Amino acid sequence: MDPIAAIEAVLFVADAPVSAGELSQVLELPPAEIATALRTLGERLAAQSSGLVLREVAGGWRLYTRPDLHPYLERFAASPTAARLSRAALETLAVVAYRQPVARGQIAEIRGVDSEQALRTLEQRGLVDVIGTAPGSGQALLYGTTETFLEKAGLASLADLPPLADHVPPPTVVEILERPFRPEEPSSDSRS
Amino acid sequence: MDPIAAIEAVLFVADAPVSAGELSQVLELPPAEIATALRTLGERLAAQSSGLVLREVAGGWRLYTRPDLHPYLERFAASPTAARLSRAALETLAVVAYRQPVARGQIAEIRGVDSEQALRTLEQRGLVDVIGTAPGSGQALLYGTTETFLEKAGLASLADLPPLADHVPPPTVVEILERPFRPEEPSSDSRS
Amino acid sequence: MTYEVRTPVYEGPLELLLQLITSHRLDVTEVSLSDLVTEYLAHLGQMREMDLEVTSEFLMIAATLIQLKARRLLPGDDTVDLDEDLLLAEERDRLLARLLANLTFKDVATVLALRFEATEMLVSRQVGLDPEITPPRRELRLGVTALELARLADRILQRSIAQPDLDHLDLELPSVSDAIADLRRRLEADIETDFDRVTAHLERPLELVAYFLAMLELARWGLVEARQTDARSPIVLRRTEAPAGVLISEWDS
Repeated sequence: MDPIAAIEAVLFVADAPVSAGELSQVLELPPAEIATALRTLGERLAAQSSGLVLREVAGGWRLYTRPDLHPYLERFAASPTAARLSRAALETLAVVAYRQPVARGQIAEIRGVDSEQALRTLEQRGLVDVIGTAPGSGQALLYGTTETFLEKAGLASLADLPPLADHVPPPTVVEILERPFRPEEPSSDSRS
Repeated sequence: MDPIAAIEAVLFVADAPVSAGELSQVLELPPAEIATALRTLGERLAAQSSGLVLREVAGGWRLYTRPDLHPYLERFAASPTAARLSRAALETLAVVAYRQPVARGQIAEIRGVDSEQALRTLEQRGLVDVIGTAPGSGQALLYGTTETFLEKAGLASLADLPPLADHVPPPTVVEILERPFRPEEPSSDSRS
Repeated sequence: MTYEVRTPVYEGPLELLLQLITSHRLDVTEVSLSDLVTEYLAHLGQMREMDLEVTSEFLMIAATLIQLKARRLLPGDDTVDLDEDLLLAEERDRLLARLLANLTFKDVATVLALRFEATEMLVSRQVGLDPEITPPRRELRLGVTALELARLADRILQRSIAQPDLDHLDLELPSVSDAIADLRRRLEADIETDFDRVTAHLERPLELVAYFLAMLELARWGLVEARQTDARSPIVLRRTEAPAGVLISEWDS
């Protein structure tokens, strides 16, 4: 195993600084070797004038883009790929817009897939925000859309959101769900 | 400005493949220079056994961690482990990929079984999407594959799908399939 | 490339037909149409017994097979209605074409599966811009109109309703994942505490159950030591050194 490449890969996917101790555990290498590999990685990135730099920040090590390249990154942030919302983000936004206030778990349930990353993107872009916490023990965060969302969607208020079709389960489903709870009466009671 | 470093930095922060054309606009460099820089970046990463690799997928370029380092990422907290697709979902995905835009009914016709559940799974995973409706009264939804599909399948574009002709059963298999249906007596006329 | 059809469960009528034809081939017996028809009908009967939904497609394929068989039993061509004969030939060709298409897509699906497996090992970065870079917010584009967003919401909600859930019953089940997170937070503050203390704020019995499950889960992970001297005494919880790596709970949805 090449510890330098492995560290680079781990820091690449990490969304926060990673401590040397954690690297040592993940790579199953003694701290001294991790320290050497970190130093070599930092030197190597600098030597070949990579676009990335390795920095030690509070709590650990992290890869950053080189500061002198930031103007390009700001331009990139405004370009189509970076500015475009992914399908997952749009779906999540649609659910938040119509079901707010809504907890992360509920969004995942409606979409059928985990929506954490999509929510984070929307939060970063200022389209959704935490607007409260659910009552009860869980204290789940509740999300809603922001003023920025209204502005970007060209809406004066949430009341202007186009109405949805009425989503009620078909009668057969309702009937099945109700069955166990229905008193067993011989007479044909015709509820619902 | 060092175009290679700038490209590396842009691809580092991008959360989707970035096309060469977009890189050309962001860095304000002619496409030819971008192409050279991309090639050099890919070679450089490989040469110094970096933990990252550069790949062309879904009409753009993206950095990934090296496949052999995956075990370390799995041990690292932020590792996303993808759930495998069922055989039914994979077959449905294949039909959508090669027959798009395609309606649910057409998929069922080829697979010989209703494919609603499989389609829903693929939609939730962001691999297929509704890309239109069929003309006519039925207004059947037409499905197609997404950019995510191209990326997950490691394809630069739909044109890179393996040719379907390569997967048509060989003559021996066709013969086996035909045999039961062939007229048994040579005397009876052989229309077909 | 493999063309073996192995499923013992009949996912569909085409699947069954394929299976019958290819399994006969494996027996190195010549497959005759009448054998095929007999077996197809037998399976059809069996499936009805198993109370599976017998679709019209099963019946259509069976009908085609029977027609083909009947056609062969007839003595000569002159007694046969030519139009009907032609229709039957078309039907047979259509069936064969479908079988071939089915096999083709089955085969290419395995290639896709391999490709997916290969890219699974490649991990991309999802973190986004460095913290110190602030994209100009005015550049933000939604990419969809409010109407398109409504259509999207419509489709997602329809999709979720297609699978019946118990949401509208309003059971408000407490989340074990949340309870785990809360317990860990509390144990971060106090290295030792007891179960009664950490659940003092709960009101509903169901919430208490969630916390109890959470405690068991944490103990299973080795994050917490739970001890009780006898059935009536308080359950003492003690935080232990956290092992490294990701913890995946079966309670995470």
